Amino acid sequence: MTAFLAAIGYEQWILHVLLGLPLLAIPMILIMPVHRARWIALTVALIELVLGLGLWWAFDPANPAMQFVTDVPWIGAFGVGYRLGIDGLSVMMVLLSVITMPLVVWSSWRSVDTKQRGFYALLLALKTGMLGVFVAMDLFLFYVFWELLLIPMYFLIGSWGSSNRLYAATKFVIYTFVGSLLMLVAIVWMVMEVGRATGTYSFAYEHLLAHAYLLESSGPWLFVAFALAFAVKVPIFPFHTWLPDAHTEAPTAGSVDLAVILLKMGTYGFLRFAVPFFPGFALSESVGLVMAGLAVIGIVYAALVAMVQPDLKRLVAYSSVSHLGFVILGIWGSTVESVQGAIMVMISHGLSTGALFFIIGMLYERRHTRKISDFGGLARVAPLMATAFVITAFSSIGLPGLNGFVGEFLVLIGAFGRYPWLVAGATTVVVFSAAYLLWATQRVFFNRFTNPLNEGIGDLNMREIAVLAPLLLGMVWIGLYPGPILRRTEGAARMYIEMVEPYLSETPTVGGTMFRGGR
Amino acid sequence: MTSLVWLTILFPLLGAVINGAIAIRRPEAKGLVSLVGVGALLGSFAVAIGIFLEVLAGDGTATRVLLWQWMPVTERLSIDLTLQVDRLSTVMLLVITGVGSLIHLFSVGYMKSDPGYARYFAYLNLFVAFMLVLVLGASLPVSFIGWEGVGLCSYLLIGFWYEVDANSDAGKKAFLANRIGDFGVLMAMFLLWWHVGTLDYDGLARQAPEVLAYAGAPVTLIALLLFLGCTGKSAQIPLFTWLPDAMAGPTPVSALIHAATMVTAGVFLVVRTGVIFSLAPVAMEVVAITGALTAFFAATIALRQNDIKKVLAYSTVSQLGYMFLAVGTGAWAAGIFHLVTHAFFKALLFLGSGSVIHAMHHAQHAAHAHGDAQDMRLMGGLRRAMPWTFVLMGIATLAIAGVPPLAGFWSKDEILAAAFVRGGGNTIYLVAWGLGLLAALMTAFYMARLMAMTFFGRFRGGDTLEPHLHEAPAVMTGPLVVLGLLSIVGGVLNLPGFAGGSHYLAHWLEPVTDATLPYLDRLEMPHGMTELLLVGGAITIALVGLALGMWTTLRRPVLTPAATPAATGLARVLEGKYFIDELYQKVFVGPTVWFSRRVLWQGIDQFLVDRMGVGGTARVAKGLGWLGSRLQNGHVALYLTLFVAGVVLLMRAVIGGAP
Amino acid sequence: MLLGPSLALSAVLFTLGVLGVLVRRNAIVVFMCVELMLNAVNLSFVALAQVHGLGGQVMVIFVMTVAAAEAAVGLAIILAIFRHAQSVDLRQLTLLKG
Amino acid sequence: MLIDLSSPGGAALALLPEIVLTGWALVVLLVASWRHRTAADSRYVGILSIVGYVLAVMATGWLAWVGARPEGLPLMVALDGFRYASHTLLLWIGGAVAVLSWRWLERQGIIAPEYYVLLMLATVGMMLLAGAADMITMFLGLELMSIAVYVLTGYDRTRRASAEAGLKYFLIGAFASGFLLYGIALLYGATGHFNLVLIGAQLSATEPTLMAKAGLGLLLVGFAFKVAAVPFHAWAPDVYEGAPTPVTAFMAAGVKAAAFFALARILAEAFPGYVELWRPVLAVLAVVTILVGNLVALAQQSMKRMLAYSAIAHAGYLLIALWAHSDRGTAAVLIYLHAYVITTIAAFGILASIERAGARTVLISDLEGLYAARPFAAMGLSVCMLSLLGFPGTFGFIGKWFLVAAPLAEGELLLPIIAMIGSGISIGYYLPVILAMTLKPVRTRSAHQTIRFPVPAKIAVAICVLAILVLGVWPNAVLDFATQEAVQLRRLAMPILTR
Repeated sequence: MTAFLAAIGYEQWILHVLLGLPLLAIPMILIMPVHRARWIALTVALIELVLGLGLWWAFDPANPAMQFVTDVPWIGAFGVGYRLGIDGLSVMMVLLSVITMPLVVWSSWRSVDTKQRGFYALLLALKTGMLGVFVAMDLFLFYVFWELLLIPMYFLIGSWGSSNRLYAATKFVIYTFVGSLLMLVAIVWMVMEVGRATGTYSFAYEHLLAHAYLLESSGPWLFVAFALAFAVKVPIFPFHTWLPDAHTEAPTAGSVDLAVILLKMGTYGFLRFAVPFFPGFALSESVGLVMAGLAVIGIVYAALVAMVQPDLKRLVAYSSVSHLGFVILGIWGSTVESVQGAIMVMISHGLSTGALFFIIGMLYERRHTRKISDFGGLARVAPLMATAFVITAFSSIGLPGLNGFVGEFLVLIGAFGRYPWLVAGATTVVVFSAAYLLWATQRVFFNRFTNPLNEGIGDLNMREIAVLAPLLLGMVWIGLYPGPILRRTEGAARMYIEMVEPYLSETPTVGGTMFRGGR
Repeated sequence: MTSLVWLTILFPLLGAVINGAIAIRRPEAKGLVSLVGVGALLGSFAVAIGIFLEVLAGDGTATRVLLWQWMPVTERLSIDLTLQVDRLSTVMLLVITGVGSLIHLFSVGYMKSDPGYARYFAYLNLFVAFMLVLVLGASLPVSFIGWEGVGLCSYLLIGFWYEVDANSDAGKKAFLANRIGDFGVLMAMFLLWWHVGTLDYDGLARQAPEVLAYAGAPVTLIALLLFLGCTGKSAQIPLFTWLPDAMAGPTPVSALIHAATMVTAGVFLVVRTGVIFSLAPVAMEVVAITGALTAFFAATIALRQNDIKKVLAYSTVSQLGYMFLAVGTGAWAAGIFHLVTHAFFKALLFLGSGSVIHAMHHAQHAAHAHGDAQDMRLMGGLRRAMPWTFVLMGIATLAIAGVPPLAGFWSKDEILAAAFVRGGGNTIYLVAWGLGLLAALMTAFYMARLMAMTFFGRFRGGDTLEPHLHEAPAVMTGPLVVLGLLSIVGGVLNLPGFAGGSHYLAHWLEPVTDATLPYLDRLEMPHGMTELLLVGGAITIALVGLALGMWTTLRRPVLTPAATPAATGLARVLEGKYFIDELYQKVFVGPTVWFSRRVLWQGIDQFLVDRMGVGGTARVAKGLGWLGSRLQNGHVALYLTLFVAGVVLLMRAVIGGAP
Repeated sequence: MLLGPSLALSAVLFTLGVLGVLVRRNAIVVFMCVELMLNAVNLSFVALAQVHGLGGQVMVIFVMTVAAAEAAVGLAIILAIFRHAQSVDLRQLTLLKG
Repeated sequence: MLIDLSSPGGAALALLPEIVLTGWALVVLLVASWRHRTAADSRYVGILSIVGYVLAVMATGWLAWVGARPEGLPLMVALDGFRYASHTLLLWIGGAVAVLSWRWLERQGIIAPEYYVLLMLATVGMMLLAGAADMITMFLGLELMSIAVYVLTGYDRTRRASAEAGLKYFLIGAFASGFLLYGIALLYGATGHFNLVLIGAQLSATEPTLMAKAGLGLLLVGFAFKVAAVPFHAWAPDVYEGAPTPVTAFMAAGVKAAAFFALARILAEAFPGYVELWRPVLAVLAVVTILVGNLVALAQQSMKRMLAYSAIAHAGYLLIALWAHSDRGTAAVLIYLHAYVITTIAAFGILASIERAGARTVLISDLEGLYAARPFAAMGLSVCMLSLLGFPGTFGFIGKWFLVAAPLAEGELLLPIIAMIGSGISIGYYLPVILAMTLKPVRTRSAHQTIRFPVPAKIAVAICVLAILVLGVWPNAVLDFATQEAVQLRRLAMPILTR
């Protein structure tokens, strides 16, 4: 496989094709008859999937540096380039998005019956934006993709969402936009500072990273500027309140894309930019404590709030907040294990939460309600759906053997050395996460069959099975055999730790020196 | 054979997958389901016997079978899916596959008419697979897969009849209680890894003593956290309340999961990580006293229960307490011994009660009557209709009550003796011994009461039902007979010296348990007079308890539920199970939900962050804009005034500013 | 010659013009005050031209021209508004606001 | 090509674009004076006027092409890339507004072809203002522009609002001119020069005097008024609302651009030595303007008023670029102005097409459901809103980056942050417009049925919108051009200043 990919020059064109193909398809969708729209979208998604999967083999796990690098001048006057590249972190995110795409299109097959052209065109635009964020190796380019994403998402929520969609869409855009404004200032400032010192004004990631030490003095506010943008996106408590609304009101496709990819952009940003650029400040004792503390608060808080949600989607949205707290905790845990765990959580949260949203979407399609109290005892009429939901729920709960556990375990064990008490706090969530998901599962799929309206709910059809099956398989696969993924992300995690290591205060070592009382 | 140990897991796993597929596609294919379900277990059992023979021939060193690398994260944290076959896991392997096979067989009859037959066997097979992972895992994380997996299956099986809200509730409760325990296990793993640098049982046993100071705070903390996990899984104080509720599941499930295997996982874990515990004497005391207290309190509750399965459930909790008392004294083998014998007689009791319930249920069904098929007050005199069940349950009752020479006597006696010996130097153990003794008395009492209410006297379920009462089919009684035999002779595994034995099991397990020896005083079992006194006392207590139980129950007619007056005083407390459930509900669950909804969600999220924070900012901005807009009132004079004011300020700034 | 006093006078006249604009409410009067301001500046130019040469005087010619044009346009506009409002009181011109 | 500006021929050559446009304006005036009765006449004159802009652009292009440079000091008018750049933009604005007005006037019942003549003369004024190297020229240009725009504002005499807007603009404008003129007088008094470069040389060489300082202050007042910086902004919303919509576009785009060009030139050439004096003033003006403009815009319901306040806010942003006082800042002014102007023209163009004759001003809520009825108009307006917001993918975003970069390169942080806060507030009023158009259902069946979009206006708007998008992705040409021209502004003056 690797040889074949090398023979066809895969690494020279793949990223461009992945980015460009959806954009090229948009005019097609707009020109062709309406009923072709979803077919075009699906075709593009499948092509992207097939092409994208090659990354799995073409990517060299042994090489921790950026791979598939492209550097073409774009706005020369400003030092902006069309610079792409991927490492172990981005390759996983790219794979996740190419895998999600066909599922998203397929899940919308019937549920979207109005303005189909626009819907699928926006989905494709969203696709390019998402991929762009993860492969951009130029801060200008990154910012462009980062913001551009808002538009398709805005219209997806605002146009195909449920009743309160306008409010949710507006909230989503305003939060994210306002959050990332300071980042723009920070990026330009960095370029200017570095440019003044080195004579090269460039937005290239590598260039800025190599000279980030020049920014020591302005590190604090620069970090805050970046962190604010990413914190809103993740979202970290207390910047999270847009998420439940956006998730709840968005159409299934939107919710899934939001959960699987968009939220990861925030954590990706921390791993790629905010911390490596300003490790001295970001990983200082007090800031670390604040970030890890917020992460843990978010983990527990969101789990508790999720427990009392009357709306299924809202519940899952809060569970996302909770899960992404683990990623933040993992990043600030600052060990290879915890960072690996953070990446794992990013991946597995995508699978589990994506699947949950798909299933809720299928329910919604059938009953046009997401209220938990409208359901009950569905396992009798829809056993397959119940099975899928239960498996997914347990994967989300973090049952070992399924995907959720691997990431959470690694994050917690890795971060424990630095923040034992915070990790203890975060670990309590094993109870709460089980509480909210099992309670919801019970009230939807188990218990007495109370609502006769639910009698007509059919079980999953073949299309829906096809949407869920890859995700469920992925859950089991990652749960039992995450090695191949861990090996691919290890380089990135190791590199990251090497980068920030000099700034870490007194790294605890495994084996005995951790607490007084050990020998 | 040993290297094929993964087959024991694979068979039930495949069984689960196949049965699961059948459950979805053709749930009515019950024959196939039985074949797959029971066959998988029998296959496992066969492999297990093969392994056992090999281990028997071996010298006691553990064999590790690497399946694949599970989490190869870094050099220092690389967790492999490795199975470990040693004498301890072999014992467990045999019990699980053996008793499991019997219970699967029994289920074929018991669940015959249930529409969820295939689903049931899928779950049950899955459970066995996970249970085997638990006991065979060579490291804490691998065991943890099984540990949580059995919790999952327990959840699914308790809520098997999910359309009854209470059943779903019970399943959820079980899982949550387990998760509270799992918090402990997870934390213990974190601490262990950071201190010792490994999570392998082997590595822990070797390296933990080098790193962790004897009786130091870390090791005590780790041991206590591990034990927290055990209290969850094995239904000990304070996390025992889920087990009685778990009886909502089908009775064979109660027998397999909530009596014979899963709930004993905690005991197994303590033995597995014995080195850690032996390094932490305080933790050992906590384990022992918790076990003793649980044994005692659960027994008191069992005294006043009328639901046949509830009695057995509390009895299980109580017996598990004994096991923890055993391992808490460092009598590892005694704990495992009791685990094994308990698996025999408690499974028998549950299956027997299942047989009774089955009969009651069918009778009610045949007579078109409705009633509680599990309420002993509606039973009575069943020995006539169900002689086999009666005899076998009688054997089990004697066994659990501790009447020699049945299995339960030997194991329980061993535990009490160990506690007594430790009690010589440590009052806590003496108290534990006393509690254990009292619990033994009560055990005999409530078991006699159970037998009396169920099988003696006259039938109280109504005349219409009586003719329809029948003994269970052979597929159900067959396993009962086997278990009955095992309950009788199970004691030979570990006969003490005075009975002509040589503590065979204890010696056999020494390769596993000896690692703890340097940190634990050797248990010098009493000999001679003391031993005889202890044994005699135990026998007396058992007999007195049995007699008392029989007598008090049969002394006057048992009242039917309708005729039973409301209990008062202590009886009410016992009947209400000390109101622990209500207490937890009021103190933990209710406030948490209230806090989450009112304070966190509506208070912080919706009000503080959204309405005041974000909305407030927006409103302030809009308000300022509105003010500015009002100021723009259309009057040129105002505009000019603003202008001139601007001029004045600007000129002041320019002229006053330093160039 | 008399540069200081001329400039001072110019400043005073300019200020008077500003004050007039501020206090008067009749559009035509306000406009006349603006003209006063312009002419005050013209005085400055003329005075300064003594020192700096012809430029100032040239400027004055231009300003006068511009003022004339402005007056023409301004009066036309005021006329237009008078047709609508039957008044040239600035206090009544508040259709546009907010 | 070196041009001797002291000779009449040279001066005429240097002023070629202005002369061409003025001459053509006179021709058009002649034509208009004899054909001004029917709508057809009006259209005819309109087409004719557009020819004038084209000719003037050609003249400007010729000057740029031959690389006209002054022999020695630039007298009266500057001969540098900055002037050509500003001329092109201003002529372009004039032409675009003429196109937008075409047929629109008739629809509003305004049949008076002199409108186009005024537009051309105002454009000449703007060009003089932007290209002036001399205070006299500058004042004349300013007044020419202002007087013409006063008339244009009140052009729709039948509407009281238009007349009122005209009067308000006229009174306050004339008042502001007084200050500006006084400033010129004081500077003249302090230095003895009208020429910007000479003033600059003089001021750099001597200690600051009270007179010079006061002159600078009053000059700033005058320009702050023209660019509608707070607190000299109060006229803008009223006037923008009352004026005929194409004229509003002309004011928002052209007048503001011309004033900024002139201000940039003055600050760069005449006051480099006083940078410590005017920087804080500009900073405060910028902050106040950004905050007030954006906040008050939040409270607006009328599109025109909202855009007026948004225009105020944008003036604030531009002041930040001027504050930087660097080549980068000047380039940022050029780029941002280009982005802003193109967007403003397009937005008002679309808005004009939506307006109905004699109806009240268009409210944001009137736009509800526009996408369903007129998808392209709605998309175009959405792109405009995003560009004004500074959203990636639009030219406005490129402008915003440059704008932020200029002060940051000087080590200034607060101003860019304020600008970003302003931008954050502004999403609160730009987004609802998009929301109303695309996501809200149409209110009544009859809504959006009266939209009239003449083909030329359509083309102009389409070009603008496409330009916004294309330049948002590939701005290199404009950026290179702007950077190059911006550098010239200072480079030509430098040798004289340092003499």
